Amino acid sequence: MKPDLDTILELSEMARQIRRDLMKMLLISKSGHSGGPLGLADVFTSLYFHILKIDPKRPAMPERDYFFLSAGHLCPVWYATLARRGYIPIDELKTLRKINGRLQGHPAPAYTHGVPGVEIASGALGQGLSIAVGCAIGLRLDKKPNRVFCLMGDGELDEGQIWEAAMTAAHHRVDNLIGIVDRNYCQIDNRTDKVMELEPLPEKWASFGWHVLECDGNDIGQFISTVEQAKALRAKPTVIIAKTFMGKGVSFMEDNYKWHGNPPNEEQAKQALSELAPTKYGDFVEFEWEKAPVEAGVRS
Amino acid sequence: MKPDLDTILELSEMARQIRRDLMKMLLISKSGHSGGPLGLADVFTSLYFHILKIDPKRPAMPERDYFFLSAGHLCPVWYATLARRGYIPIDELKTLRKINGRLQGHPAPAYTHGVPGVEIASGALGQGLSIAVGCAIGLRLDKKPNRVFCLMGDGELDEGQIWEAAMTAAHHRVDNLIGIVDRNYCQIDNRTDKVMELEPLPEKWASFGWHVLECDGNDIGQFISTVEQAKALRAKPTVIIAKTFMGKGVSFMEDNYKWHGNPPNEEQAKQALSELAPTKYGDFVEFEWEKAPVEAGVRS
Amino acid sequence: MTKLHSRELKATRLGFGEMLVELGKENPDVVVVGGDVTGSVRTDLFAKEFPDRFISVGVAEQDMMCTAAGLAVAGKIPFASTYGEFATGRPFDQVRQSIAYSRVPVKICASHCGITVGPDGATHQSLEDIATMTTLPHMTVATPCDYLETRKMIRATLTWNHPIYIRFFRDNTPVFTDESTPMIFGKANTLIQGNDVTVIACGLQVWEAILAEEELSKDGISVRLVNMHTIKPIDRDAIVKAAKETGAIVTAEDHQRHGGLGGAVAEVLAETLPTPMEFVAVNDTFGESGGGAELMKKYGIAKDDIVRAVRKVLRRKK
Amino acid sequence: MTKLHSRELKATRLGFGEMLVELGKENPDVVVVGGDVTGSVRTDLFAKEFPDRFISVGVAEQDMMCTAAGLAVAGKIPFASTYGEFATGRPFDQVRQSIAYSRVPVKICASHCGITVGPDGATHQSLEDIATMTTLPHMTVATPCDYLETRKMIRATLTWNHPIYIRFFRDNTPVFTDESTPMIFGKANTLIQGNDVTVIACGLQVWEAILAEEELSKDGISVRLVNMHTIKPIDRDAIVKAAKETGAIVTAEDHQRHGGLGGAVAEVLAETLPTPMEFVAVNDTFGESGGGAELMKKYGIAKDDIVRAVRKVLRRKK
Ligand SMILES: Cc1ncc(C[n+]2csc(CCOP(=O)(O)OP(=O)(O)O)c2C)c(N)n1
Ligand SMILES: Cc1ncc(C[n+]2csc(CCOP(=O)(O)OP(=O)(O)O)c2C)c(N)n1
Ligand SMILES: [Mg+2]
Ligand SMILES: [Mg+2]
Repeated sequence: MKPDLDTILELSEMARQIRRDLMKMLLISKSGHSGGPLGLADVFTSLYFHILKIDPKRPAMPERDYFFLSAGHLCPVWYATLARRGYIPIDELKTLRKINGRLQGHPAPAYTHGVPGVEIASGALGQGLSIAVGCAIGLRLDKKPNRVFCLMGDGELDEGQIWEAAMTAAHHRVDNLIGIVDRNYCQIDNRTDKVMELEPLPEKWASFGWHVLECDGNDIGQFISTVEQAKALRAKPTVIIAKTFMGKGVSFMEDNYKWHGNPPNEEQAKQALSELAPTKYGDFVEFEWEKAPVEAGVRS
Repeated sequence: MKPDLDTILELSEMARQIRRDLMKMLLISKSGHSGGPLGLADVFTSLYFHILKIDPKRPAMPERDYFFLSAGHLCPVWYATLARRGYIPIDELKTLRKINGRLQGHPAPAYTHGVPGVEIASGALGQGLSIAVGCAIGLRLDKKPNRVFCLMGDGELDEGQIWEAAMTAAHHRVDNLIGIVDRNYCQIDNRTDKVMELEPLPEKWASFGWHVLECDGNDIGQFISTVEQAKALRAKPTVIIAKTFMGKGVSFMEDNYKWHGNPPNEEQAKQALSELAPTKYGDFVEFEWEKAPVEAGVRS
Repeated sequence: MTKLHSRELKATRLGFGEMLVELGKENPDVVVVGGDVTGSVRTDLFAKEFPDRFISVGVAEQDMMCTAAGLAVAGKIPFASTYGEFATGRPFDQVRQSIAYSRVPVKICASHCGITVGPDGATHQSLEDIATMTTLPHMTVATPCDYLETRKMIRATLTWNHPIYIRFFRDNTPVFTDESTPMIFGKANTLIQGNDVTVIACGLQVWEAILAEEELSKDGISVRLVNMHTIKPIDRDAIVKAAKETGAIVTAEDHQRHGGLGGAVAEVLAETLPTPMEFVAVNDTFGESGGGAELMKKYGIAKDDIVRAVRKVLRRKK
Repeated sequence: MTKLHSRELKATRLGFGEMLVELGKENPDVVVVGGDVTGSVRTDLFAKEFPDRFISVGVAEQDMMCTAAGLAVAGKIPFASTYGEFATGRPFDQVRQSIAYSRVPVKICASHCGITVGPDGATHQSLEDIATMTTLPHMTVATPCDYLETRKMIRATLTWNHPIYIRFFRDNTPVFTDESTPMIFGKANTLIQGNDVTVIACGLQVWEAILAEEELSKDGISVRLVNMHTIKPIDRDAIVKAAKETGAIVTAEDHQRHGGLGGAVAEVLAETLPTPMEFVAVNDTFGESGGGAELMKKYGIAKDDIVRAVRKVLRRKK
């Protein structure tokens, strides 16, 4: 059930635009995470432009799929996606991490001081899966068909609360829930096997009572078809271990944990944008240095 | 490397005495846990009278093995064992949970208001394994040969912190540590599979990077030889899943989760003691109703 | 004042458990998250009546708080209940982020609070929970003085659309309020009028204060008694009025001295009307095993301690 | 008073990281437990120098605190370090039971405290940690005012055989104390003498208070400035003396209003010498993303707020 090539190409272009947006947002904010968000552009594009049942005009639509970002620091890619999908003005991306803005450094819901599409705050790692499980149980109690998605970082799996939630989900046979692990093998201090070995990761999830699927999280077609597969599984919750590259799309950031938490400086942003070809969607801002160089003599 | 029959018989008698002590302590205190402690009398006897390298006269002996009771509510069996082993006066068992006493409802170390042999407080579940891992790493840094043991409840494994510690131990290849899980399939509210399913439990530990051994925790010979086996394992920490029966030795308490947290009343204690034959060690207290009935006519 | 005698002994936690069942019958969205201490906190009653709406998360308090938050996101009305320390300390960051900061109206209901939980000892004696919960923005913090007030509070949570922490107790204790005693969050109840000194108490110390007033009144000391059932938002007006009219304040609580009810009152007075105060509270120490009543005495939060504190503050009063 | 100018900008967290390396060289038992924020809290310096004595536990703060406690049981001298909320809130129950109650002298050292951590926003702005840690018996709670004081504090922990929490900050901030300024836990430093009013500040608000004093002195207001670097045990004598001699108190801190430094001072005064106070603190609200300096202003804990508070309390002073 891989989507057709046109769809994939269309989504890829959007993912590239989101990557461009990320570089610009982070250059403006001078603070925030580059690596994880770049790595997840394909996953977010797939979710928000293809998989999730949502309506940007009615973020609280009762029939919506619920999406929880447990690893809140990844929010720049969420904001860019929400903007591109119409939840918030594209122009607002300029306000990332700025005072009096809504694009908090870690996401907050609209009914506090955050943005529509965010159901609850995150940032302190490890809490999202429990929330997703609670939400999924609540929906099931009401016999609602909505699905719940929860995205976690791999480093985040060091938090014991994730495993508490994993047990709870399996115990209650929560099968309207799909967990996604951003398996980029990187966290802040180093690669995950240096900071805290997670392998054998599929076995961990399986022994905690989950269906386990693996896929390339930077391959939109594969990711989408894996989610389709997950939707068909019953009786247990399902986790998709989505292998991504931190910093995907920007050569000097790729697979490098040192880009976990830093924004590019101007030079780096230029380099990054030169590697991410412009798209039909257009950027949300044009910097001075992007303006076409005025050719000599044309000046009137 | 099963101990010889004489040793096992000797230890069994001590375990029975400890069970008798438990019933009397709890009858006096009118508060405290019967089920788990009864189930663990064989494990504690094996540890303190055969396995652990300790000296009751020098509880802080530098060469000692370190024992941590993560599930602090099980402490009545620890107190009875410490008393029988000479750490504290046997008579002190009367003071369980009494004000101004040292036998706190959940264990505290001697340097606060608790008893010798207790290295650190427990009671809030889930913390002990992390402590044991820290201790084991500390000992290894000093190139000391001491071993570290940590006893956990099975219900306690619901706490995510246990899995944080499990990961940390495996990551650091802590192989001077032996974890013991009291697998009695009971916790407070119900049997473990009703409150929170733990199976497949061996697979959980294995996937978290541990050697896994299983044994009958109410069979002293088997438990001791399993610990011997564990001691020989290298490169990873080892967990022993010791299957016990809650309330072991007292028919009406056996395998019944309702005895997790209650003391026997007088009638129940009488029944229990009638099922646990007196031993050569003698009880720490004789109740009025135990005194031999005065035969008619003998009264002078 | 004739009302303030003890009609019977009944546990606050029972008031919680029973009211939960009533609310469960009235509103199908009420759900309860349990952490393997169901019988103790009396959510067993709800679990029995509504097994499908009782969600067991095992011994996992972090998961408990966030599961409750998730249930609220899905439109449910979640109550999360365990012992005081495990409802507030163990999952502090979860309560902070997923409930308080997110403004998710989870009802955190904790039993076995205070030193009176007794024989379980210090690890189970929640003496810091008022401090930790009141420091969180958006949280309401309340503690009932008896079984009946507990019932009213639990009912009131249903329409209180804020994160809330309710702190109650294990033991059977005097029931001395009646059906007509008001219980409005944030509005202190003056139980006894008086002019010489005001005792501001909460939880089980309200009853101790009633006993203290009885004794002091025999010496002609006119004690005002305020039941400060809501510690956050605290009733500033009642505090300032009491300070103005009686000129001396004693606070009484089953909690650490720092950051609890006494601290909250001291903060209000310091910036409005500095007034001599004495604090009846656990004096920066952990508890120990023992009987609830004997611990109250040993740790200085019983009737006699209130009497002593009143006499002391009166000597300081200008 | 000439000393109190800013000689350079340097981060308190750097003082921590550098001193850890010094201590590590002096004492082979010093070990550090890290939770995947090593570069931020500057334990990277120690980790580089002593890789074997740096123990990574991953992103697992509960495990971190208990691992540190276990290391102490084995005779090591453990420092556990992460961000403020994750060092105090996330593992509150672990700090309570395995460190405070057990009296295990773990040194909990947190960076990125307060609202000044800035752009990360509310989830990362630890504004409740003074309240939560001071309510715990046996804990020492201290917060340095600059890079140099941090160094002294960290060194002093080595012989301080109690559980201790030290709270420091992300930003580069003025260094204005010097090598000779004393730092003894529990002993407040009076940085400026004065008679009209006392500002009791801690952490980064000490510098804000220095700026405030400069401004106020121009109006002939004689401000005493006390650096209350240790909030627990608090220097009661310094507080009472200040109240007696200046008759009005302003407290200033990068923390919630309830349960922090202000609360501790209010509690002392209420039972000794009731005195008008004003609280410069975050007013029971979560923070948001923004620059450290602009957030200090927006949330009312900057120089101007101290100036305003001083003027206000002087009007209230009799
Ligand atoms: C409870 C908690 N502890 C620590 C942090 C600091 N922190 C933010 S992101 C992160 C690393 C997470 O790694 P991963 O989930 O793999 O994210 P990635 O680096 O891949 O973006 C850490 C430790 C936090 N946000 N929350
Ligand atoms: C953090 C924490 N949460 C809850 C409790 C209450 N509690 C004490 S024992 C127990 C059940 C533990 O089950 P298990 O470890 O299997 O012990 P057993 O019932 O077999 O003795 C619970 C929930 C606690 N002590 N600590
Ligand atoms: Mg990662
Ligand atoms: Mg069990």
